[in-house]
Amino acid sequence: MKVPAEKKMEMLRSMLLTRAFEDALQVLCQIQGKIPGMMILCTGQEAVASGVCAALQNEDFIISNHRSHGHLLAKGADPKALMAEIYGKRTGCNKGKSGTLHLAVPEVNAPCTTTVVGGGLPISVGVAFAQKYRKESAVTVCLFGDGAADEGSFHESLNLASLWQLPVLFVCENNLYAGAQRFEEHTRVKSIADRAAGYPMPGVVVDGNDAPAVYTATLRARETAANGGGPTLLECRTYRCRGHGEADPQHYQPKEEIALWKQRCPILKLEKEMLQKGILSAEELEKLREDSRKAVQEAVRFAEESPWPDVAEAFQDVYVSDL
Amino acid sequence: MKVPAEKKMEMLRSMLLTRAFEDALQVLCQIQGKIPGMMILCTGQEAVASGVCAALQNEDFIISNHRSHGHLLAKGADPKALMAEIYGKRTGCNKGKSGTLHLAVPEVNAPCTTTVVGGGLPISVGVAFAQKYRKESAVTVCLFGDGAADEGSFHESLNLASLWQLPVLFVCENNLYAGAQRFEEHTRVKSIADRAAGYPMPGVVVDGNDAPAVYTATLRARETAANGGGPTLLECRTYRCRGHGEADPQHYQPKEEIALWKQRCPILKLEKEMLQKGILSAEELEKLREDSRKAVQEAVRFAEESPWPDVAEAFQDVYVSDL
Amino acid sequence: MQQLGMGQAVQQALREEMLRDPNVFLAGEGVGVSIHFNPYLPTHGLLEEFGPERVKDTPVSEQAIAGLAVGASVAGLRPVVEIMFNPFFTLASDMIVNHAAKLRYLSGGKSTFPLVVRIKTGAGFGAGCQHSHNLEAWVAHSPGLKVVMPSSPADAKGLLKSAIRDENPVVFLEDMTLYFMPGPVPQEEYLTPIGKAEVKREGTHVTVVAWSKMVGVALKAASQLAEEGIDVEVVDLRSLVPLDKETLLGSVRKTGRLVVLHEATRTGGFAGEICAVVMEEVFWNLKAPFRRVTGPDIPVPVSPPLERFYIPDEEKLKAAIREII
Amino acid sequence: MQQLGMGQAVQQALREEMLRDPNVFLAGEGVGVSIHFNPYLPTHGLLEEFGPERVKDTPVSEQAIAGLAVGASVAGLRPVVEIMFNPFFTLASDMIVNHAAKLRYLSGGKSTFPLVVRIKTGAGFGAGCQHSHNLEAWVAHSPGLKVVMPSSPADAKGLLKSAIRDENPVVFLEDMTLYFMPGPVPQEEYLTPIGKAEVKREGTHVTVVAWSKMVGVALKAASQLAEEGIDVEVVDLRSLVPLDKETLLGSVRKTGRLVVLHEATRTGGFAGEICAVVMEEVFWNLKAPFRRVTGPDIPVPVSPPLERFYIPDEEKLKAAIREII
Ligand SMILES: Cc1ncc(C[n+]2csc(CCOP(=O)(O)OP(=O)(O)O)c2C)c(N)n1
Ligand SMILES: Cc1ncc(C[n+]2csc(CCOP(=O)(O)OP(=O)(O)O)c2C)c(N)n1
Ligand SMILES: [Mg+2]
Ligand SMILES: [Mg+2]
Repeated sequence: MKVPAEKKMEMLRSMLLTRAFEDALQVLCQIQGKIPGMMILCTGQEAVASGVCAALQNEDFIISNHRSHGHLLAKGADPKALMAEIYGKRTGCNKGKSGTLHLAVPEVNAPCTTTVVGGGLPISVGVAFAQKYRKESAVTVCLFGDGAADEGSFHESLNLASLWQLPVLFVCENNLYAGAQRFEEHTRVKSIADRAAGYPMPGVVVDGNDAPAVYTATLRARETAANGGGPTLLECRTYRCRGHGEADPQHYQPKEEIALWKQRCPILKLEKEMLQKGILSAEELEKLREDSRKAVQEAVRFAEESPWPDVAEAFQDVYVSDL
Repeated sequence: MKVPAEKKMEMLRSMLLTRAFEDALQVLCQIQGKIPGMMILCTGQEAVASGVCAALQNEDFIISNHRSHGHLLAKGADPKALMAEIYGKRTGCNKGKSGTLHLAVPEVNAPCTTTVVGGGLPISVGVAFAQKYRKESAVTVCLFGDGAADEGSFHESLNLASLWQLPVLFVCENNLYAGAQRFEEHTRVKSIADRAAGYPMPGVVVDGNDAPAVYTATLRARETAANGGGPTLLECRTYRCRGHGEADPQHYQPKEEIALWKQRCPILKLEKEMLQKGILSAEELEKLREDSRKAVQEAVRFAEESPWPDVAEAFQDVYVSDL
Repeated sequence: MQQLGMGQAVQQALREEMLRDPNVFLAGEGVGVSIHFNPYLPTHGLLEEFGPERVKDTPVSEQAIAGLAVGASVAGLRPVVEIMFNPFFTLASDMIVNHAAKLRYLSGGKSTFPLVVRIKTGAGFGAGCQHSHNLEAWVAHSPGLKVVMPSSPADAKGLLKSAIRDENPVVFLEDMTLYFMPGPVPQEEYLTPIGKAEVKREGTHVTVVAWSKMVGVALKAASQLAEEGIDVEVVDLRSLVPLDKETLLGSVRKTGRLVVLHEATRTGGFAGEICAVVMEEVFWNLKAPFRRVTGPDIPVPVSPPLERFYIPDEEKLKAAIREII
Repeated sequence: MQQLGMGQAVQQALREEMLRDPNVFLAGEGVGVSIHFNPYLPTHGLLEEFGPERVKDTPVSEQAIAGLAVGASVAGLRPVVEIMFNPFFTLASDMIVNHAAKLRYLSGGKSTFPLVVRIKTGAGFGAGCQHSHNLEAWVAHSPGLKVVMPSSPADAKGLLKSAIRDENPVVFLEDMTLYFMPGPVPQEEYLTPIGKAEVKREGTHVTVVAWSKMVGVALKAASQLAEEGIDVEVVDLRSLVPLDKETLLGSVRKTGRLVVLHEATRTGGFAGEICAVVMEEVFWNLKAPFRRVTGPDIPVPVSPPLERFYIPDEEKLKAAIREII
């Protein structure tokens, strides 16, 4: 399938934005007291989020996990509101209650993000159920890691989605690590996609560092799902270039492995391809990079200048109206 | 593989005992106030328990579920202690605390039974872990239903057992129903054994109404497991001839289906084969039946004559020594 | 007035709400085709009436059932899902406690999760501790959830209808024994507000606080004690969260004495919460120490004499009341 | 005496028990190779010392981890498994509450389940409510389990060693903040019995009952109040089940006043149990209403000012004490 140039441009733009956003976070989270909590980045995995979201319609939903920055930015979330939330500021997309780990952006149909590993799977099935119930043509995408594919929730979710032929795409971002465990240390299955046979549903493996390939595979699975053909399990093979979180010294990740995968950077790959095909000029690329840097600078400024929430606000939003 | 005549005799004997035991329960549980709780029978499925247990060594463990009578009798449990427990008497194998649903018989290496669907799977992995840890040659068998294969615990257990190559046999008793749901109403997978690919481990399907076939398949899987070859998922195809429990009017089970499977009775099948092969005479068969009836009568008498527990006993056995 | 068991009352509530709002659907193990064929049970007949699109039998997968509710509710539907027996709440508890309850807060109030989880609860049917284990105290200790435990068919209907219309996740616990105890249920449409306790019986000497099946026990004990001249006030909480402190405290302010009655095991049970709240607020009115009458700290045993012993009854309650009068 | 953080103390306990008893093994997510490389953490270095047969890194599968402990323990081993953060207890709760806790009873006392489930708990690291949610009250409401929550490195070591040797399933909750607060730990072998509270500070005006990290808060408040002439007794429960009623009641009998302090959310928290027990038994000695100082009934928020507000501190405790003095 030929991927349109404007789609490639869209993917490149969102990958660049994510990379710039997280490059900033990498630095910021080192500064004592600036950003609360863990800092979990998707550096090197951007093609998954960008490829997937480029294949989606606005009305499609995504349910994300702890490694969500790329997913949400690719779906169109406002970097300012995200950054302010990561800082814990009142202007954050979740008023400082969620921080980086459970960013919810209903405006772009990412109504909730869960950091409970595997927790997104049953929820995505529920969202897809609502879509089918209302006879919509929209679909739901659940993004989760290879580690999450070992949780019981994975199994229950895929079985139910298959049974009811729900319009959901299970996108496993296999970055070869779950915490400190290498993929082959947490399961003997050669590929997460092999598990599709157990439900059954189509199981597809794609190069997760190749945004257009992810886009194409997602588009196909989306088509199937939106037309009543049921769910697909799509495994995107990629690599976690940084630690599980920024506090992780990566002592268990071979240096050569990291170096190898850095060469396979999904952004460089797409840039190169677009430059070669002549659908992107060096100047345009520089402009894109500059745009994303600017957007991130603005987001950081916004977050820095935003006020902290007042302690009374801690009591708000537990219930729809206070008890 | 040729199944020795004495093994066939052993299986026939345990199937007859189970059938007689449950035929008695079928009647007893109708009598108001005689037996507490639900009454869940395995009538028609006896070949699974008998075939599996005939292939086991005494030191092997089994972990059973809510439909456990056949499993435990085949493993050698004392029918008197079981019957008294089912009545809720002090002389029951669990002093009246468990009743029919969670019969534990450590004497025959069935240290616990759980009625939480799927609950036995992670526990069996733990038992098998202990066996491997101590470098024993024994194995653990987990018996569970087709419905249990949809629980998250199934997935987590098979993955862990495969990862660590534990000596455990996952025996799925696929009786085509999970509660009121037909097999194809609770999953689209054609065979539970297909799920083996997802871990991966060998997945085997066998005629669950053919005791020698179950025996042979179990023996093979046991051999593999005991020799460090890891777990097997063994699906025994059978049929739930009675309701989920005795209070179930089976309104959703087609009459013809029940009739058809009654003709496939595993006991009649083995009897016929043994009679034809001349390894069993009509008189011997009559004697076997008589023996099992007598054992059950004795068990019922024992249960009837046994005392109720005293209320003070309710406080015992929560902790090893009282708090 | 119609006389219904609580199962039938729940059934009516479900039927009326499904007729009213096409976004309401049911899901759970055996909510459509059940291993029982019994019109007294809550979802009997609803599959036939509303069809398989709205009455969804699920696989045995509690996490998926609860997750279905979380996802469907945030996407705009009004799921009413069933967890078959209270101990299996454990299997759904990550979805209910870490997700249904918290995701609204985590969204800064942007997302809503209007869902109901119905759970069958209560000992007394000889099934043992893996089927009988009252865990309302767990749910009540989970901010973000409402917790409803009706004591009568009429309340069950009115409260469930309110729960279905509530914008928040509600856990609705039905004691199975009540399915088979008929009571009057108004024919006309009504809602019972969540968060209002009911004084079931006025009295002056002692306040007994109870909920669910235990309200009946309290009323029985109260009328027996009346003959001895002990005048018991019985407060039915109806919901643990929100807790109607006004009614609760008002009653104890008046009587100066408190006994809390629940079936759940004692240690860590919700009676502790009631005692603490009352102690904090009305200490100076108190005339005697509190008493708790609860299930003992043991798993529910199967043997009939032991199970009977486990469930608090009017004798135990009367003894406790007499201790502090 | 050696000065250790609580993580190091736990590490010593694990090491000593593993050396003593070959049946002890560890399992959990990252107990061997961890995403942290930090000697202050509880299982650091144990994989290197005892090898992969006895220090088992598991997949992200909490049900399997807890089930592993149940099965291995009934088969004669002494598993010590870890659930990474308290909210994930939900995912293991069926195995722990319906199985580890009940299967002994269901066997009529024939089978034993000598296992330890270590759980990291406590807010204060900005990770939000899906990582921070103190659920000790759930565990304490589950008959069959023991529940230990140490407040100091020395206690953590002695209590964990006792837990590992206990024939019953023990849930052992470690507040992560304590990992980084050094305290003295005896060099020589010792066991701290489970079920004995400790009076950390004697006082005459009011009893403050606390456990885990909150004991430190209580002691700080106590020494500050001493300057105002308020003499606070601080009781560290150490274990919630068994509950050392003798020490607890003895203290309140003496002081006549009680404040319970915990980090968990208020409604349904274990403070209620303490209040109820004391109220039932020493009512006639009481001089004032009780107070509870707890986390508010909200999920733990991430934003630093909100999270700080969530965690009870000495100011809140002192205010509560002053209210009733
Ligand atoms: C239920 C649960 N268990 C454990 C954790 C701790 N944890 C956070 S991320 C993670 C690893 C997840 O690996 P994977 O799913 O492959 O995602 P990745 O981090 O590689 O993107 C773990 C164990 C958690 N958040 N939730
Ligand atoms: C976790 C859990 N959910 C629901 C139930 C109620 N229940 C008991 S048996 C059963 C059906 C199990 O079907 P299957 O595993 O196929 O076993 P079978 O009864 O056919 O032998 C259900 C839903 C339960 N006991 N445990
Ligand atoms: Mg991963
Ligand atoms: Mg079945």
